Amino acid sequence: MVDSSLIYADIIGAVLSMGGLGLIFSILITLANKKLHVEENPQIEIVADLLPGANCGSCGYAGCANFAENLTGGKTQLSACPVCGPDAAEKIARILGVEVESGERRVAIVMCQGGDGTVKKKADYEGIQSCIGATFVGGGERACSYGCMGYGDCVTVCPFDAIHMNDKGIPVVDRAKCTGCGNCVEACPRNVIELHPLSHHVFVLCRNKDNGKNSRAVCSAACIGCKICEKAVDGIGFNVTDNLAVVDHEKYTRELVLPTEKCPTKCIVIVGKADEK
Amino acid sequence: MKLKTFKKGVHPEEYKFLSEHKTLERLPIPEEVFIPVHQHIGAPCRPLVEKGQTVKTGEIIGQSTGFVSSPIHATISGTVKTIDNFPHPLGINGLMIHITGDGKDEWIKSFDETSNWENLLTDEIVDLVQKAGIVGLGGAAFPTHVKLSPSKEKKIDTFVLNGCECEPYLTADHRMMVEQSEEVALGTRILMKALNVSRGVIGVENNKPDAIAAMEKATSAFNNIEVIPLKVKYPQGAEKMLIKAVINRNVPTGGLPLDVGVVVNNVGTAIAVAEAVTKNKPLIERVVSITGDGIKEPKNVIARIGTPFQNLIDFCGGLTDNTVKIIMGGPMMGITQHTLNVPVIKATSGILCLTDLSVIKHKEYPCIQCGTCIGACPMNLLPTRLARFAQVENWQMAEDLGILNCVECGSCAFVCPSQIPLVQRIRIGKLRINEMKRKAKLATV
Amino acid sequence: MASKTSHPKEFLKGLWDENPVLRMLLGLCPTLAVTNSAINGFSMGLAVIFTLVMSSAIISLARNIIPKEVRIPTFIIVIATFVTIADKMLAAHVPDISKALGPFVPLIVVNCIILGRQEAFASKNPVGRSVIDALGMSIGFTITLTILGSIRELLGVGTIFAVQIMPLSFEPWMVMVLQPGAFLTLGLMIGISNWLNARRAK
Amino acid sequence: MEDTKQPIPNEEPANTEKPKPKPVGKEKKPEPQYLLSSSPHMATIDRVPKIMWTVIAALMPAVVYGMYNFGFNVLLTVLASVIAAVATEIVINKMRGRESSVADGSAVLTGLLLTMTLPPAFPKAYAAVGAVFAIAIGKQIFGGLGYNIFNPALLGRAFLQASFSVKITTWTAPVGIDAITTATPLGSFKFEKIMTPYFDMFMGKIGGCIGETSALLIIIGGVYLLVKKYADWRIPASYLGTVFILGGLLWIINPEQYPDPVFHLFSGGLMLGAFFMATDMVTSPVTPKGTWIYGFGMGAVLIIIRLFGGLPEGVMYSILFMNAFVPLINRYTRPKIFGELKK
Amino acid sequence: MANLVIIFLSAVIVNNYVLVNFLGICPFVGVSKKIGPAISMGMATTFVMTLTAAVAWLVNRYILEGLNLQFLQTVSFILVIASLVQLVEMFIKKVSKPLYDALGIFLPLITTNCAILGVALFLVLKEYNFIESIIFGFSAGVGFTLAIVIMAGIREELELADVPEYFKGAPITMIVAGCLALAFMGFSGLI
Repeated sequence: MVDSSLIYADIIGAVLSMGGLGLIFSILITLANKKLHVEENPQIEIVADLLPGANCGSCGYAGCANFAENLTGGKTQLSACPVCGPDAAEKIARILGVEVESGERRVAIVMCQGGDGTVKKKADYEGIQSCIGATFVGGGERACSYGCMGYGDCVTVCPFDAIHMNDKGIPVVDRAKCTGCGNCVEACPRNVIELHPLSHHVFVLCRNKDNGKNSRAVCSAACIGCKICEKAVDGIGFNVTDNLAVVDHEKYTRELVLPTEKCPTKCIVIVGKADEK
Repeated sequence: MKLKTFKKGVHPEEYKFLSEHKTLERLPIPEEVFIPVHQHIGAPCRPLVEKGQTVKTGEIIGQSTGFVSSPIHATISGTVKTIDNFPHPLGINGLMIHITGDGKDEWIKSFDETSNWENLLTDEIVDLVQKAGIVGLGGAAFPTHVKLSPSKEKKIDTFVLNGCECEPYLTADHRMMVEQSEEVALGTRILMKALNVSRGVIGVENNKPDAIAAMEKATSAFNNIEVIPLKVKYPQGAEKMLIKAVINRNVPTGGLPLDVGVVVNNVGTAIAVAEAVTKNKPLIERVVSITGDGIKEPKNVIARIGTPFQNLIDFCGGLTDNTVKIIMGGPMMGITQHTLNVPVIKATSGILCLTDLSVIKHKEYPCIQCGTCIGACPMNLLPTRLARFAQVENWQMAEDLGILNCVECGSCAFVCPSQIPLVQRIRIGKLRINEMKRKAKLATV
Repeated sequence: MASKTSHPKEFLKGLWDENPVLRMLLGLCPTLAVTNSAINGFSMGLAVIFTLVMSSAIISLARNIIPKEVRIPTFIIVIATFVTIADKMLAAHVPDISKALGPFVPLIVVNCIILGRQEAFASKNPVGRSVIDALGMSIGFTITLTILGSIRELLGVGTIFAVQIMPLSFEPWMVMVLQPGAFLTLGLMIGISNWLNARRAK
Repeated sequence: MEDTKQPIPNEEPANTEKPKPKPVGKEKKPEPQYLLSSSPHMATIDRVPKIMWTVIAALMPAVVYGMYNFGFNVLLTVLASVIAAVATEIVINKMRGRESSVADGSAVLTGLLLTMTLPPAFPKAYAAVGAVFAIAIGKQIFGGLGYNIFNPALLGRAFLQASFSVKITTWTAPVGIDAITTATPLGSFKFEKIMTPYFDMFMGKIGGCIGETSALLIIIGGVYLLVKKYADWRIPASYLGTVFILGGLLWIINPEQYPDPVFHLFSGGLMLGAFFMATDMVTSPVTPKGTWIYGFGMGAVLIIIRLFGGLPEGVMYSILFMNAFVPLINRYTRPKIFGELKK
Repeated sequence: MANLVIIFLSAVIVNNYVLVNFLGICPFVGVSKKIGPAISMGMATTFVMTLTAAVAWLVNRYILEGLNLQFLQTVSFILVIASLVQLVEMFIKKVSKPLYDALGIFLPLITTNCAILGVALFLVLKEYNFIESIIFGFSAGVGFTLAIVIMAGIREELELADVPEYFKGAPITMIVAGCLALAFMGFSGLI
């Protein structure tokens, strides 16, 4: 071992050299930080943290972080994100200093009941098992040219696992899980899926605009345009146009049971009444 | 001499022997016709008739609603029974004018030969073509008058007549060239005049020697029209490939034949043009090849537009029991039908009936990167990659690799040893990308 | 130590849920480099335990006096100091192992586990919690490295901690103690841990 | 191509109907249901299993010669490896809940190719270990046939080489030659500067791996594949061409130190590698330009390893090395789209 | 000259920084998802490595060896590197926004990364002179770039593959790296 004075010299040298190095660089960095500083909005990160983070893309941006950037930049509205819960929306709004637009939660509704055994099968289909793929090939196996094709594109696109095929090959929405992001609406090539506020309960689950004879020929659950529902409610809230009954959710306020029972093909259905309570 | 052709492509078994020697036969006037208002590329027609109205053969019953559109005519005389949705061969259902015939086939007027077509002005010819409702009869059904009205900046110097008929099985164009070579030559000359070009080229694949001979004979008097035999290869009938094959010009990506000074038309179109200009006769009938191993007697028939497929099939002795697939068009690009109630439309070049013996059973294997599809793609694309990127929904990469240039000729899926539905996947990709582009455009406006 | 019992989760998370190697994919360089035998992996782990616990304690103590702008350089210097101490200690007491670990002991300085814990935990939490967190993380790291080292040593040499396990007739798979063996074994371990995790979640 | 008409069992319910001509509109009888599918409606007869089994058939002359050359023992090695490969494939298919993919022949091919690169006296158990590695890590972990990046058989071989480097370089002499162990022509050149007669190398009366000794039989099998278009001719052409030219250049510079290019071509596993390993469809580039780059790269790496490296042979490493570049090659050699204008 | 070529080849292929020396694994796994960022990362790393090699050599020779303080290598190197990189980052951010977007955002990732410190420690271990040190730093960066770009190419390809769910991401990356390491073993003994 070396004698103690050398050790002290070592220690002093170490302290001095390290201290010197540290001092020089910290001065340099402090200077540089002042001179070269580029302003960035710290809000972006905070907002991105509050967003759902599902990156579903229904806001129209490339994921939540990108949306946050545009939101903070004032290029878009918070309402563009249909997934955001009220808590997060409020927090973000407070950060950004804008008002929250309160809207009722909307969920997806599949406007077709023409599953296997209900709708006629017109042909065999061979190829990619997706609705969009089948649109190129005569619309797949089901004879109805308006209704669900049953290959489940809506199921695959749902980022929240809120839509599933039932045993008849018709997608069913889990109203508790659905956030109303609208991905399934986009994905459906037949536009069978619609977004509706939770307060809407009565739906005509059919899209067939053919006349009664033709719609009956392809599907036993089709709206045949018989106008019984229209008469049952005295024309308030139910309208038959283009051989298809349409509910006017604004006007229709009567007891729900009436038209649903009268409909000869049972295509007027109460949806989600039970699970709301 | 080495025959001209384009690069890559495939050569499927032809099966033309089934009907190539069957002379054209005229189908009896059908009892009823279903005339779709939308048979062409562009805007659909607006019906001009009402339910219960009587019409005569050749009467305009649907008016075009835009420049890229084409009128439709009654193809039999009788009464309009209804205007409603019926099964359409191109899609699922479509609006059609349903006419029940009176059996008389009364024409709206007599059509005299106007022998002095050479005195007509260009615009007058184009006008006659438009009024006659002529569209490309090769299969794409692009309104012909649009092709004949190029913008002034485009200098057109060559007219190419498409006599390739590269699709297997189909023989309609072949029979027309053999039996109606004079009309084809006349139509070619009219079209050349309409376009004001001095050079005409007729491309015919080498597997139709009788057609080549007939066309050479019919055009021998005109030394500005040349018949070029081509090596048999699919898809030589695609415009871009044909232009490459006959005059060795490359149509730019996303461009049209006009961009290289060329207009291409099909032989059937030429005949229709000849009849429209010289006899003032609208397009109410076309030649259809009814072929395939599922039909008892394959034939080439002249059928009125709107005739249900069932009538044509019956005329050819009906289907065999094991027929499983009905295709409108050829086996490479044709569209399968789920019913025989669909009508013949202007684009129906053939009805192909296949039995379970000739329908391939698809068993999809994983892609083994063999690159065969790349060796087959006439557009020099990478089909396997395009399909895969479309499958994993990586639209950006798919577009970067040129998915929108795909002509959907089916060469890739034809050669694929893994039997991957490449064309269908690419179509989905194209559809989605175009949708997104449209949306992006709307968003920026 | 009183806080340890009050926060057992803080300690346990490092062993599995936030295992630095298998789940957070941190500190992969030493993980791969030194696990050609069980003892090397274990020693590396010990060095990391020492460094992480000590620096977490110091940084947690000083967390309120370090300016935000220079926190990373400060962290690094603190860490580097302890790493140097650990390095010299290893060299003094177990020179063979120190040689085998080579420059990977000084490289602990830039091990993301350590800096990551300072940034994410120690600079925001009181000393007790920080130390427990550091212990959990570094022990998780040590266990993983020891297992990885054992697997590679077993197949590559036939021993674990230099104790012959495989029958002598077993011809060792040399590749396991070479570089490819490190990558492959770690890849399979992460994959299997993913699988176990998914099963546990069910 | 008339085989497109070959009878294929059909399960379509359409046959049960009698599609008799009937007037339009009458709906009483159920209508026949036709098949809807996307175009094209024709296809060639080549299928993946057919390609795989053809490659196996093309390998057979070399395999049989290996047995003749090195004795019956070789057959057992082949069996051990093939059975291990197939068993691994089955087990992994089961584990992933996938349909069994044994019938496509790719596992058999991998097992077979692996054995062909092993020395005749290589222990069977280790051959099986190599086969398990080849299938599990070389292929299935990437998702199975078509997705692997590296040639599975060669990866298995590389694993064995790294693990049992002594056993894998112990060569036994062909049957009928009076010696127990021997060296490969490459080995004897590299370490002892002894040349082996060309005729022996061409016919295969030399030491070496089971399947690599007879250049003649490999060329026969390889040319068959090229003719059937199951292998891209550009790959062996560019690979062998690069080796010949680079080897030749170095030979011209210093004939004392470097062997002549013909020796390069017929020695070692080059022929086997060029015709059967490098041409593996899955792990070679798909673009024509890419295959040239790929072949050139392999040739260059091979010459570097053979002449400057520590190992006598580098075919395996040259192919594996270039396999890693294939995604990049594919990406940067996209052919120009028809009508695409020059930028 | 031949000496420098050997240093280069050795660092790039034979003793590849990532695949043989296990340095810079974290960015190798983290930034190899796409080719574009991988190339940027490689270039940024090469830049920083070359710079580090030069500075570390100077610090080692004139401060540490001069004062006989070699035991402070680790501390001083990391201090120097961290500060340097931060300066460079600030500089790039100010001077060129595109360059910052392409390279600059990777710089903080690189700082606290064993790849850089590894270069400094290695060049002291191997007793390179100044020029050799710079070449070594540069070649190590090239080797890193080679490995990460190959890996990015493969991983982009694997995006399309049917990799078992539990092996997606890091596990398959490790396994591919293992295969790459196997392939690179062919070069052993080259130098």
